[in-house]
Amino acid sequence: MSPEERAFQEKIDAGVKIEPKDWMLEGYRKTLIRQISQHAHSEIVGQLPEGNWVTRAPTLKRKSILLAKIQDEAGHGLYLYSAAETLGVSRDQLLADLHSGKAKYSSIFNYPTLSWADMGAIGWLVDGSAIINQIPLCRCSYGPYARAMIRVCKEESFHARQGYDIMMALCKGTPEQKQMAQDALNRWWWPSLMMFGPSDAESINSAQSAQWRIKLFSNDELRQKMVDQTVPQAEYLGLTVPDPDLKWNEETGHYEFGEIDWSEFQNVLKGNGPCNRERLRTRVQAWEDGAWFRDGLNAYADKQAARKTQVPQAA
Amino acid sequence: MSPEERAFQEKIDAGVKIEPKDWMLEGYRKTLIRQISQHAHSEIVGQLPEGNWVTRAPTLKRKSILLAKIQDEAGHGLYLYSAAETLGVSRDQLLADLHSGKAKYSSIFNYPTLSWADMGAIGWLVDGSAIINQIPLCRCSYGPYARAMIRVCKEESFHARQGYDIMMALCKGTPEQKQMAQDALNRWWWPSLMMFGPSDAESINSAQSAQWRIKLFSNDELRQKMVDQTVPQAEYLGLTVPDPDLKWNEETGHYEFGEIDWSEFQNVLKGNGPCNRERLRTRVQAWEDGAWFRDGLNAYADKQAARKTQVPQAA
Amino acid sequence: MPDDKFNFLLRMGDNALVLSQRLSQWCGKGPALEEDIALTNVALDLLGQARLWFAYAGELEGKDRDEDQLAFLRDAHDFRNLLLVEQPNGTYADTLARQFYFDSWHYFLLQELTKSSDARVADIAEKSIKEVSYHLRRSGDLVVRLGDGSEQSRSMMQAALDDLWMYTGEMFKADAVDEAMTAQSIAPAPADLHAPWLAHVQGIFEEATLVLPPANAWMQQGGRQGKHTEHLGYLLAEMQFLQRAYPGAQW
Amino acid sequence: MPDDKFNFLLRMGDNALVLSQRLSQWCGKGPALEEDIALTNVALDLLGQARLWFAYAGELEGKDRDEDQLAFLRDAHDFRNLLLVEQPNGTYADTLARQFYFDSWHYFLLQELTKSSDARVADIAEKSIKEVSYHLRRSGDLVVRLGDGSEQSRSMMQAALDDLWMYTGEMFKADAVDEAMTAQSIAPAPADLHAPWLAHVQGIFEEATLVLPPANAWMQQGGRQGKHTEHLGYLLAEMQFLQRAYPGAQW
Repeated sequence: MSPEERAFQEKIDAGVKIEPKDWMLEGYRKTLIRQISQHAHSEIVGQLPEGNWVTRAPTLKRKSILLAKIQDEAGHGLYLYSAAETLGVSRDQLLADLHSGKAKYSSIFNYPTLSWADMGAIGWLVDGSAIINQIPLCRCSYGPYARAMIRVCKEESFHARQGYDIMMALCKGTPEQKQMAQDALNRWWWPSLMMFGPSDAESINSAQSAQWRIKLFSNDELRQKMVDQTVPQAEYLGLTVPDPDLKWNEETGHYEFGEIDWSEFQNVLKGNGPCNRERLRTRVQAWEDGAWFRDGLNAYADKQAARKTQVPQAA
Repeated sequence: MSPEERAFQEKIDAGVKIEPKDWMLEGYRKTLIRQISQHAHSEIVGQLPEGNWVTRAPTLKRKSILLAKIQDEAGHGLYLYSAAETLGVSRDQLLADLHSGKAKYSSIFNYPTLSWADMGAIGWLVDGSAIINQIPLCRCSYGPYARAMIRVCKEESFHARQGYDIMMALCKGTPEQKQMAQDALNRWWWPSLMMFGPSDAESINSAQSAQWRIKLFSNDELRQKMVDQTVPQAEYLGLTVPDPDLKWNEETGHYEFGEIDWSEFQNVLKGNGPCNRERLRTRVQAWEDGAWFRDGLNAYADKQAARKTQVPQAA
Repeated sequence: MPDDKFNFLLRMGDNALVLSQRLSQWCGKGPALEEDIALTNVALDLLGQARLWFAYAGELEGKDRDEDQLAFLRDAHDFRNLLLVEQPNGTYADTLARQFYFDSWHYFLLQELTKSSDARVADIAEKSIKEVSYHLRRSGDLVVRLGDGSEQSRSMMQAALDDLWMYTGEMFKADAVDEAMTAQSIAPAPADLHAPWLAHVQGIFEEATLVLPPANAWMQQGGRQGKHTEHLGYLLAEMQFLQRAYPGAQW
Repeated sequence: MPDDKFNFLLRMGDNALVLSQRLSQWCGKGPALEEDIALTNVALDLLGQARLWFAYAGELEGKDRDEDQLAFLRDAHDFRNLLLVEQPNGTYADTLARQFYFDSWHYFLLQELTKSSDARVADIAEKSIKEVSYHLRRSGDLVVRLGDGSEQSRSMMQAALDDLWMYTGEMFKADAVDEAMTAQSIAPAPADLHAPWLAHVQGIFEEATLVLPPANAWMQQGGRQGKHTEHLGYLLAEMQFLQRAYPGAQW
C-alpha cells in the first residue's frame, strides 16, 4: 500500500468524507461512478412506469401527488448525475452508456404497471426498499454522494407514505379495489425483495465496497429489514403477502421468508423482463427525438457568446 | 361542330352510352376525370371521419356494421378509380393530385365527428344526400361511370338506412342520447344541404354537363328533394331541424327552407374547415408511410418476373 | 369445471376482439387501398368470431352477460388474450408480423377445434376456419413478398418479426385451464400446435429469405392469465368509453 | 345568470385541466432532464389552478359536484376549453408553441381577473398569476432560443407556431357568457386582451427572428361552446377511465 493509499483508507476509516478534489483510488472512483450513475439512471427510467398512470389517475388530487412524485424523481436524477460528474465523467457520457445498454438501471422498473394499485405498491414497496437501501448511504464515504442521498431520502419517505396511502384507500374501498391492491402486492412483492441484490454469499464486490464505506450493510441485512417492516403493514391493510413460507420467528425477532427465485432476477437483468426492451427504447427515442432541441439551445448559446464578443467591436 | 363531335352528341342525346374506346370530346373526358376522381377521393377521405369512431363504437354489432360500411367506401373508391382509369389517367396520378391539394374531395368530410351520433347523422344525412346526387348518375352517358354508380348506390342505400337506425336508437334512448342525436343533426344539417353545391344560378359548368348527360338534375332540384325526404324523417325521430324558416308549402308540395350560408361553404372549400388540414395530412402521411410497402411488393413482382424468364435457362 | 370452459371461451373471444380492435385502428390509413379493404375484412371476420365466442361464454356462465357486457365491461385483468394481439400497430410491417404469427397459430388451433367434443365449439371453429384460412394465406403471402422484396421491405419485415417473436411462446404453454380442456377433448394441448405452427412459419421465412429468430429465445407470457402489457389498458379505455360513460344505455 | 358564471369558471378550469393532461403525457419523455422537470412543474401548476376553478364552479352550481365529478364525469360536449389546449403534443416544438400562445393569453387574462368584481375569482387569479408569469417567461424564452438557434430548431419552431396559429383567434371572441361576465366586471372583454397578447407575441417572434403568421388568417373556434376537435374525446376516454369503470369508488 502506497502512503497515499494508506492515508485514503485511514480517512475513510476515521469517517472523514472524501471530496472530489481529494486523492482517491481508481477502483473507488470507478465503483462510485457505476453505483451513482446506476442510481441516477434508475430515477430517470423509473419515471416511465409511473408516467404510465399519471394520465389515468383516478382523482385530481392523486394525479397531482403522482405528478409531483415523478418530478421529484427527475430531480433526484439531476442531483445524482451531478454527484457522478464530480468524479470526472459527463452526464452525456453516462446517458450514452445507459442508451447503449452498457450501464444498468434498477431491474424493478422492467415490470409493467398494470393498474392504479401499482402506483400504491411502487410507493410502498419499491420506494420503501429504496429508502432502506439508501439511508445508510447518507453516511457513505464520498461527500457529494452522501449529501445527494440526504436530499433524496427526505423526499423518498414522502413517496413511500403516499404509496401506502393509496393502498389504504383501495383496501378500504370496494371489493374490486381491494382485489386490485392484493394483485399489485402479488406482483411487486418478490421483485421488491430482489431489489437488494443477491445474497451476500453471491455478491462479489461487497467486501471491497464495505471497506470503502460505500456499502454499509449487507444485502441480506437490508432485505430482512424490509420484510420486517413491511409484513405488519400488509397485515394492517388486510392483504396477504404472497409467500406461503413467511412466518414470524419469536426467537430471532425477525420474519422468516421463502426462497427468492434468483433465476427470475438474473433473467430480468439479462434483458428478459416484461418491459426491458420497451423502457430502454422509450428513453432512447426521447433522447433522439430531443436532439434538435438540445442542438438548438446550444446553437443559440454559441451565437449569444459570439455576439457578446462582437459587441465592443460594433460599439 | 365536326362530324365526330356531332356523332358524339347524337349518341348522348339518343341515350347510347359512351365507352372508353369511343371517340370523345376532350372537355367531356376532362370533366369526367375531375368529377369521378373527386368522387373517388371523397370515398377515401370519407373513411376518416367514420374511422374516428370505429374503435369507440358502443356495441359489437354497431362496430361490425360501421367497419363493413368503411370497407364498402374503400371498395367504392376502388370502382371509381377504375372508372377514371378508363379515361386514360392512372390512380397514382389521381392520388398525387389529391395529396398536392390540386384535386378536391367532398367538403362534408372536413367537419369533425364529435360523438357517436355523428355516425348516425352521416349515414342518414350525408349518405342520404349522396344517394340523391348519385342515383341519376346511374343513367349518365359514360358507361363505366354509370355502371360504377349502380354498384355504389346499392350499398349506399344500406348505409343510409343503418345511419337512420342509429339515430332511431338514440332517439328512443336516454335524454342524453337524444340530445346527442339532436346535436349531431344541428351540426350536419346545413353542411349536408351544401353537398349539392351552389345554387344553379351560381354554377358555371352545369349547362355543359347537362348537355353531356353527366349531370341530370340541377343542384337546387336535388337539394329540394333531400329536404322533402328528410324533414318528415326528422319529425318521426322527434328531432328539430335547425332551420327556423323551414315550413311546408301546401301549394308547391315542397318544404321551404332558409338561406344557406354560402360563405361557410366557400370558406371550407378554400381549406378553412375544421378538419381540412388534418384530413389531407392523414392521407398524405398514410401514403408516405406506405411507400416502402408498395415498393417492396413491386420489387418482389419484378424479381418474380425476372425469375420466370430465367427458368428455362436454369433447366 | 364450467369455469375452465368459460375461461377458454373468453381466451378465444378476447384474442379475436383485441386483434380486431387493433386492425380497425388502421381504417383509412393503410399503405394501399387494397390493403385498407383486406385489413378491414380481417378485422370484420375476427369481430364476428369474437361475438360467437362471447355469446357462448355468456350463455355458459349463466349470469346474463351478453357479448357487449363481456367486451365492454371487463377491465384489463379480466381479459384473457395473448400478449401478441394487444401489441401496438407500429409500422405496417409490425402489423403484418403480428398477424402472420397469430394467423399461423389460429389456423392450426381452429383446425383442431373443429374436432372438439363440444359441439358448439366445433361449430364456431368450423365457421371461423374458412375465414382464417384466407387470413393465413394472405399474411403468409405478404411476408414472402415483402421479405423477398426490396432491401427496405426485407429489413423492416425481419425487424418486425424479430421484435414480436418473444410473444409467440405463450401460445404453446398450457395452464390448468388448458389441461382441463385437453382432458375433456374440448381443445388440443397447446404444445401440440407448436410443431405445425413452426413448420408453417419456417416455410414462410425460407420462402421470404428471412432469418428465423432463435428457438431458445426468452418468451414473454401472462396475457392468458390476465397479466398483460401496459398497452391493453389504453386500448380498453378507448374501446369501452361509451358503455362506461352511459351505463345501461341501449345503442 | 349564475349559469354564465358557472360556464366561465368551467372554461377557466377546463383550459388548465386539459393542458395539464397534455403536458403530463410527456412524463419521462422530454428532450432533456431539465425540461422534464420544468414541464411537469407547469403541468402541476395548471392542475392546481384547475382544482381551484372547479371547486368554485361546483359550489356555485350547488349540485354537490366536486372537482372530480367535474373533471371525470363530463363528456366532451360539456367541456369548455379552447381548441388550442386539446391539440396533440406532436413534437416538442409543437408542445412549446401551444404553451407559448396559451401562456401569453393566460397571463394577460389572469392579470385582469385579479381585478375581478368577484372576490373569489380575483383570489384564484392572484394565486395563479405568480405561477403563470413563470410559465410566460419560460415559454417565451424557449421560443426565442429555438427560433434563433440552429437551422432545424428554427424551422421546427416556425412550423409549429404556424400550425397552431389558427387556434389563437378563439381566445379573443366573445359570446353571451363573456358579455355577461364583462357586464358584471367579473372578467375582461376577450377582445381587450388581443392587443397586449399580440404585442407580447410579436415581440417574442421578433427576438426569435421568426415570422408572425398573417393577421387575417382564418381562425377556428368552438371549444368554448363545447364544439371540439376530434382529439378531445380520446384524451377524456383515457383520463376518465377509472372513474367511469368504477363508479362511486373512493380513491
